[in-house]
Amino acid sequence: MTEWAHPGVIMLVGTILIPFLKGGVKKSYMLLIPLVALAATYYSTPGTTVWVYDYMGLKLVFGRIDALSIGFSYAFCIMTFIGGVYSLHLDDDRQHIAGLLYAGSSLGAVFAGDLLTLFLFWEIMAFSSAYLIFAGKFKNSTKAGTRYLLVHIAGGLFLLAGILMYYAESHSLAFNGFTPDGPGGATAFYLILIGFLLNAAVPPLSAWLSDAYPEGSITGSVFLATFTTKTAIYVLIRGFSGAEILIVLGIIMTLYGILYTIIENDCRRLLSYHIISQVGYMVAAVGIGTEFAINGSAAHAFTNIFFKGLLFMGAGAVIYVTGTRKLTELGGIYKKMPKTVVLFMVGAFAISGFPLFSGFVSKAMIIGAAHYEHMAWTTMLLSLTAVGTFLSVGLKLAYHLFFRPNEHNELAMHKAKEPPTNMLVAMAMAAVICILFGVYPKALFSMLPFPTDYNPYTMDHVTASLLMLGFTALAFYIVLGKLNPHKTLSIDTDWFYRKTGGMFIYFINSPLLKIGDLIAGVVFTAVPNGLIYFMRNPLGAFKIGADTFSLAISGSDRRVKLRSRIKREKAIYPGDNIKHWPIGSTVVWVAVFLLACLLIYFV
Amino acid sequence: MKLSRKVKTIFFIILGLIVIADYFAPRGYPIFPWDTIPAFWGAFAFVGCLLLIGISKFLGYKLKVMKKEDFYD
Amino acid sequence: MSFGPTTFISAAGSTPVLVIVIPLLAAMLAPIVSRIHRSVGWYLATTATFIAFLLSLSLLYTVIDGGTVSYRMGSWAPPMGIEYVVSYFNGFVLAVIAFISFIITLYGKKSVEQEIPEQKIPFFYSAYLLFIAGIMGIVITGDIFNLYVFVEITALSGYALIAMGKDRKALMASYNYLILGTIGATFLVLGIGYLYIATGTLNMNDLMQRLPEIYDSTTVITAFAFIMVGLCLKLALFPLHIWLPNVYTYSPSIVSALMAATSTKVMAFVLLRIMFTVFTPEFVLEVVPVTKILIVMSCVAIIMGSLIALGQTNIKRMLAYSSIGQIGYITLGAAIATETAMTGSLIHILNHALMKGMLFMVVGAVVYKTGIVNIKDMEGLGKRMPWTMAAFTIGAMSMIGFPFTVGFISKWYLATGAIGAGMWYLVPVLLVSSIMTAFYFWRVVESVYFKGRSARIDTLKSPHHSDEAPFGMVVTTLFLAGLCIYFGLWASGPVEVAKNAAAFLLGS
Amino acid sequence: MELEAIQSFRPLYAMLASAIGVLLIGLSWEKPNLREFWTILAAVIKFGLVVSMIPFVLAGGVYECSLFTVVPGLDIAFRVDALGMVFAIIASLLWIVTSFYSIGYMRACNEKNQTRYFMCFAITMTATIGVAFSANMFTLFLCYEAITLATFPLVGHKMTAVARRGARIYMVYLLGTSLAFQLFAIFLTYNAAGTLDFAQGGILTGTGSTALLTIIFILFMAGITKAGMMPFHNWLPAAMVAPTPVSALLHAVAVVKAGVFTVLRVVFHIFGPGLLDSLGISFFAAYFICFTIVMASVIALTKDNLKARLAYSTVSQLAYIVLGAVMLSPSSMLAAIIHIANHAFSKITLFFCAGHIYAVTHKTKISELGGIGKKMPWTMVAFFIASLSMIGVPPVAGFVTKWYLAVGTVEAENPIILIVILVSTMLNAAYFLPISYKAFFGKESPEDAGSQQGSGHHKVRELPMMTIPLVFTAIVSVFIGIYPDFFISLAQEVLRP
Repeated sequence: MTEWAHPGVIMLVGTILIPFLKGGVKKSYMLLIPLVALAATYYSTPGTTVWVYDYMGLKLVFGRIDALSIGFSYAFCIMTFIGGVYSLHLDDDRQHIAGLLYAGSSLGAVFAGDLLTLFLFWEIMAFSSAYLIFAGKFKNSTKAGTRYLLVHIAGGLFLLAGILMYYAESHSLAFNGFTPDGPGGATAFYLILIGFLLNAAVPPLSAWLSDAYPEGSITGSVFLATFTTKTAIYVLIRGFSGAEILIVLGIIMTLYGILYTIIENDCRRLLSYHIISQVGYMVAAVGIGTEFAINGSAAHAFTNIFFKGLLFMGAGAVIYVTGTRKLTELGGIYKKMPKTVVLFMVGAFAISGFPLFSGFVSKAMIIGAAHYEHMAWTTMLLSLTAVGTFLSVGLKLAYHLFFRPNEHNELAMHKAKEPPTNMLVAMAMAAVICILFGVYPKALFSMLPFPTDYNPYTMDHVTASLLMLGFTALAFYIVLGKLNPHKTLSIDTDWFYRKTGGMFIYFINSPLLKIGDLIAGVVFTAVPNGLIYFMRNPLGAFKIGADTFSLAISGSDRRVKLRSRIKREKAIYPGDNIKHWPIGSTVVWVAVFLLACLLIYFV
Repeated sequence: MKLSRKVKTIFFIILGLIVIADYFAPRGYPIFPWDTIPAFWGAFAFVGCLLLIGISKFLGYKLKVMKKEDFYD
Repeated sequence: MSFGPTTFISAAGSTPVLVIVIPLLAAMLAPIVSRIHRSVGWYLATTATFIAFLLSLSLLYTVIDGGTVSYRMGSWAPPMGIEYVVSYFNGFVLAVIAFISFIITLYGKKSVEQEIPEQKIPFFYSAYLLFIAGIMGIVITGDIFNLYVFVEITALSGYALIAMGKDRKALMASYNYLILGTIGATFLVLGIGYLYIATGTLNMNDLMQRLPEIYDSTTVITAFAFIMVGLCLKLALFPLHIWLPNVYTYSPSIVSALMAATSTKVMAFVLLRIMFTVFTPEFVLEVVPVTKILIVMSCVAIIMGSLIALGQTNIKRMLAYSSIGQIGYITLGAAIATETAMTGSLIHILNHALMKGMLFMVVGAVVYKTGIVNIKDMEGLGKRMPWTMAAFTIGAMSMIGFPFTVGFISKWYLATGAIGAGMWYLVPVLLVSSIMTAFYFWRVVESVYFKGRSARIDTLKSPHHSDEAPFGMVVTTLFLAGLCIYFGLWASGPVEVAKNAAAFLLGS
Repeated sequence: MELEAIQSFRPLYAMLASAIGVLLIGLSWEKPNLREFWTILAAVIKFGLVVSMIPFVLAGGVYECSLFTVVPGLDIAFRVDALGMVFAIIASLLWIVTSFYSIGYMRACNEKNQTRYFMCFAITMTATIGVAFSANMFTLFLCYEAITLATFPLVGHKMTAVARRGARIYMVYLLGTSLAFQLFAIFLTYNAAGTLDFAQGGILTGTGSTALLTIIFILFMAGITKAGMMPFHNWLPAAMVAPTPVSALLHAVAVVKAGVFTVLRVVFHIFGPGLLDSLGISFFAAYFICFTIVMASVIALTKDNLKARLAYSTVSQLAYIVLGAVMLSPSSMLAAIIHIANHAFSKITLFFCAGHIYAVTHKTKISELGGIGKKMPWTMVAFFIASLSMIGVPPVAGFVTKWYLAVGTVEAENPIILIVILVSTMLNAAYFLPISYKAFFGKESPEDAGSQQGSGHHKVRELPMMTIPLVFTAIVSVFIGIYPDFFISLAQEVLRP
């Protein structure tokens, strides 16, 4: 087992030392960890299965090494490094640790060879990433983080339920392709799928993403944008390639995300919807399921990691310096932070699929895959999304973030400046990779699961892309006035649990528990106490009761008398015991007894 | 946004050039009928763009997806 | 059915009569010798009860070894003469009563000195010993009229004892008891008279053999009805219990203890004796449906006794009502009339005597030290009188029926007996009464241990160095408490005896 | 396979260790250090004795120790089998931990009547081991009631009106139901089976009509209130008035586990899974328990008092154990047994943390915990780990249970219960995680911040006497999550046909 070092475990274990280090040593140590993990990835042997352990009689496989997992591992390690650089200025051990745990657990999930190991890392991912949201310390961070965590735990439970169904029937935890008629049947299939889809942020299970990511810490969001959804894509490729429902879902995702981006005001929320939209491409590609499509899916995941990371870093830098994330309050700051703007625009071009940028290659692969499979609607709708992507990021976001004349927020304008160097360096690294993948697609292709000799730079493809971009820009220019941001928020499917959750708690608190307390009060207090009171002097109590009753039914003439009598009776209650139950009554009882006995005996 | 006439001119020239280039570009792997239509993707993008904006505005205003910022508070 | 082989064992000799004669003699001596010193009466009473206890034990062993012992008064052969019979059944009860009487007497020295005016002490011990002689006579006699005589002796001495209570209300209580007791006794003697008329004999053994032929005669049935009602009044079966709470509440502590531990139990014993050994199980089960009535009555008594006890503020009165409930246990077991249930009934005579005697002793100790009888005023007593209150707690647990106390053993036999007889629906009655018992006892335990001292306790100035009751009182109380646990854990011995007695009663 | 049995007084010695401890503690009431030394010594000896019996039990053996017969049919007898071992080892190990913690807590809080406290604690532990090692239902019932009695002074320890009220509710529930239902069930069982001895596969098979056996089962379930099943759960929140170590060991481990342990005994060794299965009542019971699981979690959600929330969480978690037992599928029964251990270590950690917070800051409400994570990092990290266990996040202990329980539902082909388990996991997360994030991310209340800078008088710092135990139990929680084999092998020993 020593022949391989698990990159994820390197990161997880590597965190232990962080609190004990200081200053420059700590910083270099933090950057060293992803590099070591990267090296470990490099020295992995594809096609081997290592780190197999026995747990509760189950076989846990921590290291399933093949081209797919290695590719994801590369991307994750590099992005972790970039993210590390980006957060270097930060003096918050816990965020660093959480970030590394998050990255490490994602890598763990990537190398997981069985479902239980996958689930294990899945949960660590949820918790460590939630920390990054809590650490945002915005007004709604903790609440959004809690929602995020709960949703993810729910997703994890779907996954767990599916795994259980699968396991109970096959007594195997093998993590390979699932089919509806495999072990556990359609139930297991769909449960696991739902678990994965939730992490992939497929509507209507996507609201957690746009809810929580904008609330994450500035550096944390970079990690958030990278790992959860891409890991989900990885497991979808593993488990569900060719599941046709994913094509539909993918297309819905892309459009859904895009529609929201157009009306969104919060820059990071806008980018979050873009994640949904972009992941939609990958999901659709997984659904198409051909080798080429899978390659496209993986490729888009890798390019996405970097350009989306870059965009989040750019937006983060803006928020970091200006303190606001609302488009309505920003604009015009390109003069103050030109380097940031340039780097950001690299990301925007990449996501929009400009030729020579990474997005161009990967998006072309996915649309191409649909194209080859003669999927007309898929092709058209994915292309439409590409249009929307450029519209909202390359044009709308960039314009409102940086270029639009700023008359609304002098303070933001005043505060704007270049972010710390480490941020810029990190962005530059990501930008370099965005361009590298675009200019030299072979670098990207070498990370893909299947060998490919695809050439995206055919004449017709380039012109078609340019046409789309150009005419989008034209349309944007024409309707520019309609696209001004508004101080609004867009409700999403999280409305259901945000609104009903509160009502649920209210319902429990108010009617349910009150009734419960009432019943408990009656049973445990009122009844025993009443009984005790009554038994002090049953006859007297009976008298009081009878008088009260006759008071209720009698006419007004007797009332005064009765009232005073009750008052008197109550005043002396329970009274002197020896006088109750006079002898006479006992004698009567004796007589009754005798009579009864005789009657019973003789009759 | 006010763009200067010069910028606009350059922009339209570039657009025109791309359309022309597209007209001459060899179609590598045509499958659908529209694959061979010149500048099809330009028109597609223009219409699609307006369509997306229209739909999203419809969603935002008519379907009340956009709410005041203190909606959840 | 007969008593089986009546044996005359020389070793037994005249032990049966000595058991009664010694307390009787002591009762006569008491007023005289007490003139020497006021404590002499106590020494006399203790010695007498101790000897009676030893004798009763030897009798019990004789019976266990060799079967029923019979003693003929003045050597007159029954049915002409009076016969004393000691079988498994009454030997067991006799031993229990002698034992409890001895312990309570041992306990009572200081209490009596405090509560009884000095000039009355000689008479007190006289009445006291007479009372003991009476109840022992009731148990041991084999002659039904002689039984009535002893009942009257007991009652009369009892009236006197009660009236010696400090509170003037004791007189009222005594008076009530006098009237009702007399009515009960009258009914009893009427019944006995009818039986005599019908059969011409007063010897129980004889009656048993002669009665079955005339079971359907009106006289016999009427006699039985009179005896039943009379006894029910005497043993304070609800709702004929009215005399009892006041008697227990206002009589001197030691008398409360003695009566709670013995008198009603003896009356229950008489009920069993007459139901099963004067009449036969066939009669009470088949000829007249008395057991069915008794089951209902017992259940009512069990529940009502516990319920009323819930509402009491005076601890003695609470214990008294608790006794009314517990009497129901004894009659219930008898009424179910299977061997197991009957065992439960008989073992409960012992167990309840232990528990209730001990609880009244605890109260006596509290009264001796503080004069408190109100539950509210007992708050915080746990620190002041730790040993006494520990005994109280054990007694309370036993009354509730915790599984390491005697209370559980009784409940076990009663309940399994009831289920075994197919009357599982009686079990909830037992259990509900246990819960109510828990309720009213635990209330006391809680306020004793978990509340700060009551104002009343704080105002008391302890005249002695210690706040705890005198050594003699504490030791005897703790001894009984220990027995409550001992017989809860090692119950095989008494249960064996009770089982044999039950088998004997049921004629199998 | 016949169990190999040897006669030995060792189980009795294990009980006596703490019983003698009671005397020694009582005698040295004037010397706190000596008194506490006795507590620890008794705890260690007891644990040693329990541990010494493990190898033989793991090998499939049984220790038997028949003391005496109370009356024919009622024997006081002890028997150490795998099931009892699971419970005994947890209880005795945690007693040591809790003893240290108690000392820290009681001294930090300046509690009164500490001798009574330690004595009652030792009595309770004696009775708890008695429950674990009982060979028949009577002995078990005896010890069960002894626990009730001995814990009463602990619950009412503070002797305030609130404490008394809590203690009274505690007593009413525990005593009332055990007298009313459990005892009734024991009567009926004895009458039907003629014995009360536990036996593999149950003693009631073929003894009575279905109706009778069903009634017995229902009575048992209603009577074993210590297991905290609704609607008789209210004693547990009420008992939270006790000092926290009591809540920790007794109301998270000893007492409640005595309850669920009794349920397991009844299910495994009075009825036997086969009989229960043929009665067809188990699923009805399971649904009933599901209600408890969900309802308790929901109520926990609404509680702001930390201990109250933990108490309701306990109710919910105990229901897992009972649920596992009555579902009767192999994995679920396994889950039931190992959850005794898993829940014990995690829940005691949570209570330790709550107590530590109280002892140091005198805070009881979750809403007041803002920022406490910075001042008490060890405590709150331990708390977080234990909450993960409650939620069932791998690799912490709770996950192992959840896994087997869920596999059990699938084996039993009951998706509804699976859904309930998963929903309850969600609810667990919903009420546990906010505590952690409040502690780490919540804002300190202004007066706290003020007092921090103030005289240093109120300086909040963690007390080692309390921190070490809770860190230890948290580590054990993780450890038995990663290496669950020990308890699993014991559980398999129990379930061996």
